[in-house]
Amino acid sequence: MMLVLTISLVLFTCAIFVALYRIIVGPSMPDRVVALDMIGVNLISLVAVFSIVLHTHAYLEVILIVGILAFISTVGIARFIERGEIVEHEHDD
Amino acid sequence: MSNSLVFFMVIPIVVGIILIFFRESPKLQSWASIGVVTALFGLGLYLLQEVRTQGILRLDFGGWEPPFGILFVADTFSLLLILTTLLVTIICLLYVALSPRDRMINYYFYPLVLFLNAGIIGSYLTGDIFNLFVCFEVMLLSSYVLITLGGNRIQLREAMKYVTINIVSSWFFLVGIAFLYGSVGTLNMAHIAQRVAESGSDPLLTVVSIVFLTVFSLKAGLLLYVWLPGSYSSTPTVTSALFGALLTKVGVYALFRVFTLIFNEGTLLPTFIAIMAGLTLIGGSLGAVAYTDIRKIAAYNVVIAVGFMLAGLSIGNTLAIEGTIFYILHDMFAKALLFLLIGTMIFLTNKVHIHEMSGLLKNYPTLGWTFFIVVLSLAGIPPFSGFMGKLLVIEGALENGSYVLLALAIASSLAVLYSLLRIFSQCFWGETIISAEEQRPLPVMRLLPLVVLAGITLALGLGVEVVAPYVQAAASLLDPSTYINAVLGGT
Amino acid sequence: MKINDVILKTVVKGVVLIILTFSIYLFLSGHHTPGGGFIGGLVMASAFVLLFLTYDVETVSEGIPISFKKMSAVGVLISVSSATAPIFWGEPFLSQNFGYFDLPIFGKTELATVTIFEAGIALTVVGVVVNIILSISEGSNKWKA
Amino acid sequence: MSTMIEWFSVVLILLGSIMAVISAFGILRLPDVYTRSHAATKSSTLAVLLSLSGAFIFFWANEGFISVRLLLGIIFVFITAPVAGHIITRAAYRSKVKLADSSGEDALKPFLEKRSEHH
Amino acid sequence: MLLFYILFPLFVALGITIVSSKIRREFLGWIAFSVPVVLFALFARHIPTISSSEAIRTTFSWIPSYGIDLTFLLDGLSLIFVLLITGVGALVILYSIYYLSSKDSFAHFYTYLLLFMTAMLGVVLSDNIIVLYVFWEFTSISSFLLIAFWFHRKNSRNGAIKSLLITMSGGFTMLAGFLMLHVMTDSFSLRVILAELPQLTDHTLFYPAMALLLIGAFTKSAQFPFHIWLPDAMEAPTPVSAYLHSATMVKAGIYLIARFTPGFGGDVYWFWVITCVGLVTLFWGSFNAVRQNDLKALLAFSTISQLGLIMTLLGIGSAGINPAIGEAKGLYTFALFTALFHLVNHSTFKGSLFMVVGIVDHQVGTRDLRRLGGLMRFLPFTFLLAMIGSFAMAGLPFFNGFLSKEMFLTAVLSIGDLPIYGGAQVGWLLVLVAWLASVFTFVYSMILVFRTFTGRPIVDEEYKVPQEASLGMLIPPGILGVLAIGLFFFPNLLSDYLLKPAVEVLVEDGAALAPKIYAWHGFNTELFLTLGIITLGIVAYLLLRKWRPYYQYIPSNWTFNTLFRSTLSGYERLGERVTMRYMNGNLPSYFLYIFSFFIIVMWTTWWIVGPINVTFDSPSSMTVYEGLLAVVMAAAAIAILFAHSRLTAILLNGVLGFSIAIFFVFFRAPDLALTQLVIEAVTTILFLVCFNYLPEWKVEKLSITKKVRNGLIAIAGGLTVTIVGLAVNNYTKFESISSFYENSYELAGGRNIVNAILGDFRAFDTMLEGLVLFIAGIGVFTLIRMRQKKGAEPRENQ
Amino acid sequence: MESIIIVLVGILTSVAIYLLLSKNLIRIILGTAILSHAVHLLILTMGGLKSGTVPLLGENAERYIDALPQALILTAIVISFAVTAFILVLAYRVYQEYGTDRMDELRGSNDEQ
Repeated sequence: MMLVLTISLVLFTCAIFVALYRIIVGPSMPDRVVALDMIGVNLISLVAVFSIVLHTHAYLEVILIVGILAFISTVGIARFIERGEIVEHEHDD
Repeated sequence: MSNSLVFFMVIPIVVGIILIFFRESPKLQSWASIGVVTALFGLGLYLLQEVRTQGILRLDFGGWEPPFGILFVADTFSLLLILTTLLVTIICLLYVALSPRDRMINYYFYPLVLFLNAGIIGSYLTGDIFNLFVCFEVMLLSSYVLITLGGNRIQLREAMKYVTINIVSSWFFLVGIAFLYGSVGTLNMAHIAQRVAESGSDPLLTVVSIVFLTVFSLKAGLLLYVWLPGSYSSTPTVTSALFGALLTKVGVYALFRVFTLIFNEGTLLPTFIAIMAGLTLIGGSLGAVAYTDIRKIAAYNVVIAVGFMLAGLSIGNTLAIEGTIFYILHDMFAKALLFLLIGTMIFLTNKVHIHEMSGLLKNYPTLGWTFFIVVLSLAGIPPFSGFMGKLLVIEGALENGSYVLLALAIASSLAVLYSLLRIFSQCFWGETIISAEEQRPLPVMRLLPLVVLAGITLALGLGVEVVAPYVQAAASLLDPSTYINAVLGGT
Repeated sequence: MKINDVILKTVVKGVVLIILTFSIYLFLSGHHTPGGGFIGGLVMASAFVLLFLTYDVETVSEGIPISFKKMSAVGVLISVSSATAPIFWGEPFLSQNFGYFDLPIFGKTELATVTIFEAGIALTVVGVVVNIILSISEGSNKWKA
Repeated sequence: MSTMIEWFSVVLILLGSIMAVISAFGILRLPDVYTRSHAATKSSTLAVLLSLSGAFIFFWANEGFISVRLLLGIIFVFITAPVAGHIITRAAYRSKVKLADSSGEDALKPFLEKRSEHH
Repeated sequence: MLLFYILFPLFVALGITIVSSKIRREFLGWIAFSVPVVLFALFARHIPTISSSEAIRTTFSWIPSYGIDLTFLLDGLSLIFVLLITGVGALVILYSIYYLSSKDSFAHFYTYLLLFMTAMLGVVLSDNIIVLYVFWEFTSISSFLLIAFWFHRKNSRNGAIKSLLITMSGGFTMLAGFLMLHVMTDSFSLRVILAELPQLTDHTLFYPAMALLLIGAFTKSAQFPFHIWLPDAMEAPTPVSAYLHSATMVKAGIYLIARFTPGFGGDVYWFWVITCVGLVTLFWGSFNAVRQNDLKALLAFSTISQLGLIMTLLGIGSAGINPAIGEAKGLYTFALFTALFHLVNHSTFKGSLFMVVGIVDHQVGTRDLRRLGGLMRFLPFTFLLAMIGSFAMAGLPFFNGFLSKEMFLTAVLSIGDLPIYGGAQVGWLLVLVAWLASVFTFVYSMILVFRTFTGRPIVDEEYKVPQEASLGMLIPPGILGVLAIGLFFFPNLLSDYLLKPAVEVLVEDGAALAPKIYAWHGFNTELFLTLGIITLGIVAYLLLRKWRPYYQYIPSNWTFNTLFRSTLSGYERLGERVTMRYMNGNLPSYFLYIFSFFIIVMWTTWWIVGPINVTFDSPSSMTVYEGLLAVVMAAAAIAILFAHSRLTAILLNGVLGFSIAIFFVFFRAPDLALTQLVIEAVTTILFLVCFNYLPEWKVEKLSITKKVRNGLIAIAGGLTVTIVGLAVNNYTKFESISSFYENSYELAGGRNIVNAILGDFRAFDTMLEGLVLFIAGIGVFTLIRMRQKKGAEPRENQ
Repeated sequence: MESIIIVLVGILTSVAIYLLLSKNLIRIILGTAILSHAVHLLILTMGGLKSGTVPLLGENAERYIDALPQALILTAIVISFAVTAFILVLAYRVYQEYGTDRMDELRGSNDEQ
């Protein structure tokens, strides 16, 4: 069982690496954001597996947090790419 | 166990926060803050007597025995510094309250000064090295905001440098704490001292102490004073006065505390400090004549003073330490006065360069004579407050045979004298160029804080005997066992 | 350019609710599991940030009429006063108490004064983080005008 | 019994990780941001769902511990991942990131142009 | 009682400042005048007591903690000085009432003058050397104010600053000397120090203390090469010059040396240094006086010269203290006695001469010799006074200067007979110098009186016809002139009552050994020398036009004046150049200094304290993914350096933050992981929000050398941290205190130890941290809200 | 593991110092951010990395990991966040006033008011 878990850990890590490659190489900004988002998602899985490996519940919060933050960051960066100004002061219309 | 120790920090914080809600009533803000600081000053006097009769006071927060909790420790040295800090603050606040209203008052000036005070006093009192870092940050954050307060674009530029350099110094501090914790496994300063002593001055700990030397040198402006002149000379009068009087002293205090209590063995560190103090004296003396901007001249005088104090530390015998304590107390008042005076001069003439002003003595005699007093006081000329400190430090240097430092100290006094006399002779003497119509009025109330400070520096010079017992008690810094016993010797 | 954000806006409403619940959970459970005032506050703040990202400042402030600056001030006040309170009954500054009580519904529950302290911290964190982001966005408007 | 379920959960996790690798492959190989985003959102979402469910089941089976947080996490990721993908792609389009040459024509473009004329 | 004497002028001065606006200005003068008169009378009352070699002492406590007490001692030596201070002071004040013009501020003038008087009295009466120093500096300050009395004149200001800088430097060195004495004897009391000093000649600090002390005295007494401040100080109003530079301030140095003679006197260096410096000053002063065209400058150099003379005498006389001197002791006591005698004489004639010059200046409007002449006709009384003064100065018979000059020559001649110091070889040279100096003295004295008062009157149209000065201005110099003559005829009166008690203070049995003064010694060497002086002097004066132009061949920029000026300007230039160079306002340079400092000091310390134990041993093992993560972090960090857009950089920074969060997960720190994640996200958002207002970054164009330099510093910095970190990691001598916190459930009711620490054990940190966050919030708010109003003056709202 | 992390800390520090030595405002700010990352890791390492279990009591462990550094880091993280927020805004205000983000153009001269 441990072996399988370790394999999946490694696989997730590989995925993260690939995403990292995307972040560094680009070429466009959205590419990077996509990759970042993917890192977030993979991280969630990674932490989940890790909790099993360590036999602890201590990291279950981390999972949700990563999810939340990945989402917020993605929204934020997307906004930035789209408009430059990410928090608007007045109504759009 | 004395809960009142924490009032020094809690009361300014609470009042500061409450004042945030009264942004629109500057009168209330000013008098409330002055009232609070004055009350704390009274408390400080009371505690000073307590310390005198009962020895070092301490307060374990949450009742956790050291070394596990955080605690405040008040010895005479820290209380003296606190009292001086409070007094200087009172006067600076009075200066603001009695001046025409400034826009920055509306931007939380008073709360920030109170927070600044809380941070400074916390640094003087805390007995925990990490808490020292946190108190530093309280002080620094307040100073970051204060330094930008005033709406002058130069302030922003200099603040940028000030903030980044301080971030780096805070980083060094954390690195130091990490190393220290990694090696001795504790954070309580007395406990650290005990363990460091046990380790028998391991080379590693000496190396770690260098990190702290870097940190506090940055904060105190010892050799690494590059951030100081620019930032101190760009801020509004009262901010410069507060900074010039109070901020570097916290670094000096930390150097004193750490290098008398914890890393007090061996000759290497005193040698380093001595070299750095010497270079600081030289650099400050060179800088003090390099500029025609009176604010810069004053700022480099701060540098010289720091060099002098640390020269005292590096000499390190009782006489020198006592002298340095005298000198620190003196310097806080005198520097506040100097910066207030310079700010007032700029306010009156709207000029900052010495060759643009002339003959102010005729227009504003009291201002001129107060300036003269501060010149003498800073140059260490009797009977003003700078004399006793200088005297004792020089004597300490003689006893120790530190002749180079002695010569530098004397030469730097001359540099102080010359650089400030240049201002006096150019700006206050000479033909009066401001005509009676152009002359800006200088109300008596505005001069009052200055005169009070001048009075203090004279009184401190003449009344050395009143302060002397406390200073002598404060010099027990040299015997760390008192401190360690007071902290770790049970409740 | 007008941007139609219907999908985002709709989803965010739900998501923010989840985040807020989660943040309160984090705050309350901090004493025994990871979490506590700071993290709870930060997560709550991030919920607000998400709101600001999706909607605009005015809409949000109409919906949540809170002055975040005052909120942070109140937060610090709460934490400092809860720290100071023990002084009045003769205990050292910052003494925290905790006890176990049998409450009607919850059964045996631990109540600790530290919760008040942490609540102050959480409020501070939320107030400050939101306040910073609001200040900046406000600044931009003035500048551009 | 519980070992069975445990093994089941572990297999779920393994599947998830394989999905993750597949999506990573997509990220690596697909030609433009739009297709990459497709790979990232769709299959990663699946990957995370699988692995989280695996973990959830594992804890349930192993310790009898029903983790609300994990459940919340699953729901959260499930809701947000597509939206995130959506807004990134839109941002990419609005900031005029080129489509891959192999994509054929840009179907949205004429429509948008028309609309902007309209305004 | 003495304390009150000393403080009396101070109180009156303060009173004058307070009431100055309400009282007529002349009246202020009379009030001030009353002070020295009263004091003179009070001190004079003590003459009988003192002349019987008793001393009057009072003590008040000031800073007993450091052994600094206000002990004052009136003995024979002090008495001469206090009488001079108060006596001449009275005359000067009287004179000044008539001298000052209506534009001058009487209140300031008399305040300064009385302050100065206090200071001088303090100097000569203090027994505690620190108190002495206090008053010593006080004289510098008050004279500074007096010299710059007309501070709207540039020359006055410069003169004042010059005198202050020189005397203060002397003062500071003297303080160091005093403190050395304290270290040696553990006492601040003069009497104790003087008593112990002769036994301490082997102490390492003995000669340093002596040297520093001498520097202090020489600067104050305008001895070569510190004399340069005195001519510039002549910018002061004439009464001030008359007071400060004839009778009081410059005599403070003399006093100090006389005072310390019993302590240091027996030493050979003391003897030669003072004697030689005195002689050089004597010669240099008189030599330069001749070339001056300004009457006051002439007097200034003559003062320098005369002070040199007194100094020489003190130097010679100091040999008398040496116990090995034996038989010859009387000879040297004679020199000391002469020094004191000439001191008094000099005060009389120089004081009167200054006042005379003041009258000329006041009545004619110029002091320039080239524009003066024939004033005898207009100012007959002044001429008379000038003649008395000058002849006394020149050492002509029937004036007191003659007596002391003769005795001086005797003393100088005796150097050759010196039994112990080996003066025989150079004795003749010293005599020659002294003799030449006397010739010059004669010449400038003649210039002073005859160039001014005889010859063709040069009265331009722009000058009014000069009139004789008012009586008030004539009386004070008149009194001094009468004294100058009176002392010639009755010198022993002075000697018995004042000089002998003073000598007794300096040398044991001094009073008994002191000579009786005779005007006529018979035809001895001294008389021939004097005759030579007069003859040669007259010839030289008559041929003045022939040889005086040769002065211009002395290069003018070789003087100490130039040295002083160039030192100051060099200091300013150096300061500017150095400071502007390294304080360039460029933040990266500042970081360069800081990190270089850190690295250098760290490595130096290593080098000194010896090796620290660095190994790569780690208590815990490493797993593959941890290793991978570390590689990821390193890669991301390095990639930031090469990022072409700021967004990439921020994302990479985000990667760093998230990776750290994962490390926190690996390293069993769930709370940290949570916080780090949220903070990282919020920070990234903050960056993005702010990026809207910041420009895209450009690729840095740095020269290769700078890149390499920065890179080296960066690598060295990282390396330093790594090495110390590794060493600390290996250092396991102490257990951490943290096992205590594992009881957190019992102690603080929390199972989460980290949270228990934050909320309970170290809640104070947490509280302050909240405050820090709060302040930052306020800061951001004010930064954005508070902006400079357009068009407002930069520093309007102070 | 510890030594690897310490080396990593060293690398981060080097990168940060290099960034601090550059002229661009944002680079400098990024430098400070990386510095704080580095020191957080360092503090954690100093307490020992995997010497026990997660510091939550009731995890039935023999030994818990040193919790004190974690608490310190938490404080440090929050403080560095506060400072970063402030300096970012400061940077943007500086840019707004001076129109440049290069520190060498923000030196200031002797004769300004």
